[in-house]
Amino acid sequence: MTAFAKGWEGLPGFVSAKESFGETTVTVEREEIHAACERARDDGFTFLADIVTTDYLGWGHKGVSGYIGTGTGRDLNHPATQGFQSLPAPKPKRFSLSYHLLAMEQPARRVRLQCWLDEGESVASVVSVWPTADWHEREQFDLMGVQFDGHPNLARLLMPDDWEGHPLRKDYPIGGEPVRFSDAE
Amino acid sequence: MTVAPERSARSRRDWPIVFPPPYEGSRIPARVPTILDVPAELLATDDILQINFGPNHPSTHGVLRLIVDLDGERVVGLNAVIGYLHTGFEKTMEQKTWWKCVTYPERIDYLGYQNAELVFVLAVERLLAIEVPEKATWMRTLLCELNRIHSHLIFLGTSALELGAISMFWYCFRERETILDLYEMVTGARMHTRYFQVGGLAEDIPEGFYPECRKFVEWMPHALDDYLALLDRNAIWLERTKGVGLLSAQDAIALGQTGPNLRASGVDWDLRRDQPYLAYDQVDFRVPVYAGGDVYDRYRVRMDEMAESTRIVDQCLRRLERMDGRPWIADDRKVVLPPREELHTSMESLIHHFKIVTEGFRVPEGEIYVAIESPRGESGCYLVSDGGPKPWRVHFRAPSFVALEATATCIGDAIIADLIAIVGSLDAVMGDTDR
Amino acid sequence: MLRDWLPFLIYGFLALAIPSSMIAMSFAFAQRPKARTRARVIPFESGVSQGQMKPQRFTVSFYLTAMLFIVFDIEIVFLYPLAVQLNALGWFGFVEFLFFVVILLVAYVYIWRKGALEW
Amino acid sequence: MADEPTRLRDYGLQSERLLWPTKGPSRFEEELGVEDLERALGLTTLDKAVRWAQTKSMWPDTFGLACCAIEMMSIVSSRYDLARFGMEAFRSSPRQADLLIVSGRVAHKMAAPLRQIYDQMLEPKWVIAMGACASSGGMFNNYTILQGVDRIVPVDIYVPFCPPRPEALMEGIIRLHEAHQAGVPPAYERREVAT
Repeated sequence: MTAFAKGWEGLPGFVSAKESFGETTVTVEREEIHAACERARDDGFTFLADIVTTDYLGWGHKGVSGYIGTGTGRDLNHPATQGFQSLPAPKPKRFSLSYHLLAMEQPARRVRLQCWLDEGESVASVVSVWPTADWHEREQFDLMGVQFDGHPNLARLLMPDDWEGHPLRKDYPIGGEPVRFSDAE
Repeated sequence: MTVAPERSARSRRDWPIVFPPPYEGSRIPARVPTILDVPAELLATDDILQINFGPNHPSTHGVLRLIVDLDGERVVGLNAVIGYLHTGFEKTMEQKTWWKCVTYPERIDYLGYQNAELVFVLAVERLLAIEVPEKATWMRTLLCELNRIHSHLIFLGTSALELGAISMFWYCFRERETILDLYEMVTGARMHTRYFQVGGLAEDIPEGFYPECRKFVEWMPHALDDYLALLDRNAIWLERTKGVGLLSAQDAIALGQTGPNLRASGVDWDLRRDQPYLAYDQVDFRVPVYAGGDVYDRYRVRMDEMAESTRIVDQCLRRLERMDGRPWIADDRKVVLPPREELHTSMESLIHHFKIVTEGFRVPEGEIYVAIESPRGESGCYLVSDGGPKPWRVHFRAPSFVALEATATCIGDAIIADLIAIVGSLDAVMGDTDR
Repeated sequence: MLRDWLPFLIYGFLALAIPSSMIAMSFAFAQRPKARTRARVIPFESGVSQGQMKPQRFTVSFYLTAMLFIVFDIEIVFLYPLAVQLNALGWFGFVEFLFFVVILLVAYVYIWRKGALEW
Repeated sequence: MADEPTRLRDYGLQSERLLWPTKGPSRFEEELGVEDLERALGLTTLDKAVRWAQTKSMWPDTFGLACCAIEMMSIVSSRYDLARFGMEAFRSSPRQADLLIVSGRVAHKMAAPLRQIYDQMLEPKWVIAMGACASSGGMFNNYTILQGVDRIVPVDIYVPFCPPRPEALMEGIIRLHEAHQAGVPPAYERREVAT
């Protein structure tokens, strides 16, 4: 069995491990993410499914969200069991960078290595660990503005090369941009 | 790291892998894994012709742009440029309520639209911890397998068309029309059906569907035999596909390949069997695995998968026929719209109806990553919810996005005609790549 | 004299009249764009063409294949007059034909062994 | 013509006649009195003959962008068969194409290539905006999708639905043929926009 059978403490830069919705989320320090990924790959997580960044700017501030109740443990005729309004738990920093890993064995194991970073903080690139991370990281740089140092070719991937701003950030407007190409000559 | 992990006796894989990997070591380009650089000595001799396999090209299956460096006809440099169909799904879905979001994922992978819709709905249901009735689960399995056949048919039709077997296009689209008739009968729309609802299905299954589907299930094996007869011993097809676009198992895993591209390189991995979801653990099917890692093996994997999917559809049909009159959607009033007639009688239903329609149902706070086996490979959906009516963050793991990363590795020393065969065999859908 | 040249003249006239009328008609009915003609001049590079492509050097294998085609195609053309007059020439013509073909066969085997046919 | 014709009806578009066979001749036909004269002697103007010829083999350009491209492919398949209109030869180069079917959503990054391809097509050329995304940006109003392809190329026919059924696209094509035969000039002449 693998080194982490008993728990994730052995991972370099380990902060905490959490089980939710049937998934394990291991929080790792930002500086140690490269070492942690290498250790995880040697342990059997040879497959990197996805790298994704989430922007938590304005998380739970405006009170729009409130958790009223789920499908379990609730009876329509007893409103008291409706569950109480609660604001979502605050997040340590603005951006969360998650690496979804998969070990291709029987029984299959999935884990999410997560590290937290603020505006302007950069992360070591894991292209050397999994070559597939090349485009994933370029996409996160392009859409979220996360800096990956050590990435061989960090440039915009999906947006036009001369595009300003990172569209998927919460402070980026959604509306259509003025048309770059007007009818008139 | 074993190429094909050993299995217990109960394993359903009975295609043993006996062949050696197609090449030793790794062919992933050193500097940048996704860009094939022109060798230095050729660069100096300005014999290199750089052409744009551009966004509007008949054989790039959509708006993919390949900047190709040619030395004569040999491809010596390749750089894939994507983004010409970037539609900003993830930003747009953050503005919509959960109810409205369900119709967006279909447009991402517009060939495997039913599977794309499924991955989003499964993720939301897992966050909600809602229990989906059995009839809905079986019907979802049936429709997703029909969708897999539909997607592989389009792959086969267009790839064969590009390699000269033009009649394959008409054969494959004849079967595709039958499948679209089935979709139209059940959901009312040919493509982008929006038939899966959070909690089950949008509508019940109409009567005439089972005999029609049975007719399709009986006819499909004959159609598959026609295709094999047309292509499998066709010298031109074998010449153009065997030994072209090699991808070893180690490179395939390192480049994150999944689905048919991975199973054609000898790695025995299929989410339907190794991480079962829906009703795949109660259905018997085989997972085809070939170790050649070339264009021919990817075509062979997809052909066998179509046969297996037909068997799955058959088994689903037999189960569904015994489930008439069973509920087809969960009855959790906080999430699922109450039936119409109930609105006239019960006040609570009216309130629930009003709340769900105006503000949208709420999903408990949390983040989740759900992965399913779409026709192209592992299609994942990463959801973050803040407990409100709108998703906070949606991200789709696109198998086509990763498949195009392997173009630089698969090229090897192909000539430009092989480049078309390789890009066709990776079966990348540009909507899925650019999201 | 005119009589025996008449069919040739009619054929010649037709050969000139038809293409020239096509060209004339295309000018007559063509609608020229008034503006944005730059895009019309630059080559079609799947939509992302920057401008005139700078002349590129082609590898010699294209030229070689063209020459080989010429050689073996003209060989067939030379056989036409022979075929027309074969019964007049009789056995003498046939033996000449064999010499001609054998020489070219030797050439074919040479280039085949040299590998000029591999692409 | 007294005033500059602005509406399609002013050009005497007789498309209603197909859907409404009992409708009498339009004002355009009454004015010229072509109703019986033309049918009796089979007269036609050179212009009409050329227009008739142009609609009989209008070759579309394979401009497949997104999901609508899949439905565009299926109108070439055996069930819907665009060959009945002489249009089954989907040309990949704009030089040989007459009709640009923009099938799918147009991102800003794709706007420039689309525009260049439209300019490289030879006159007379037509554009069909297939599907909601090409006609109006569809359900994507965000930073990357062009809100309707008529902002960069003059469009002749807008085909709704998402994706349009092959029958819907064929209805659009038939309307285009009919409009052209009725004398309606292509979009770039009507709105003096592109050329």
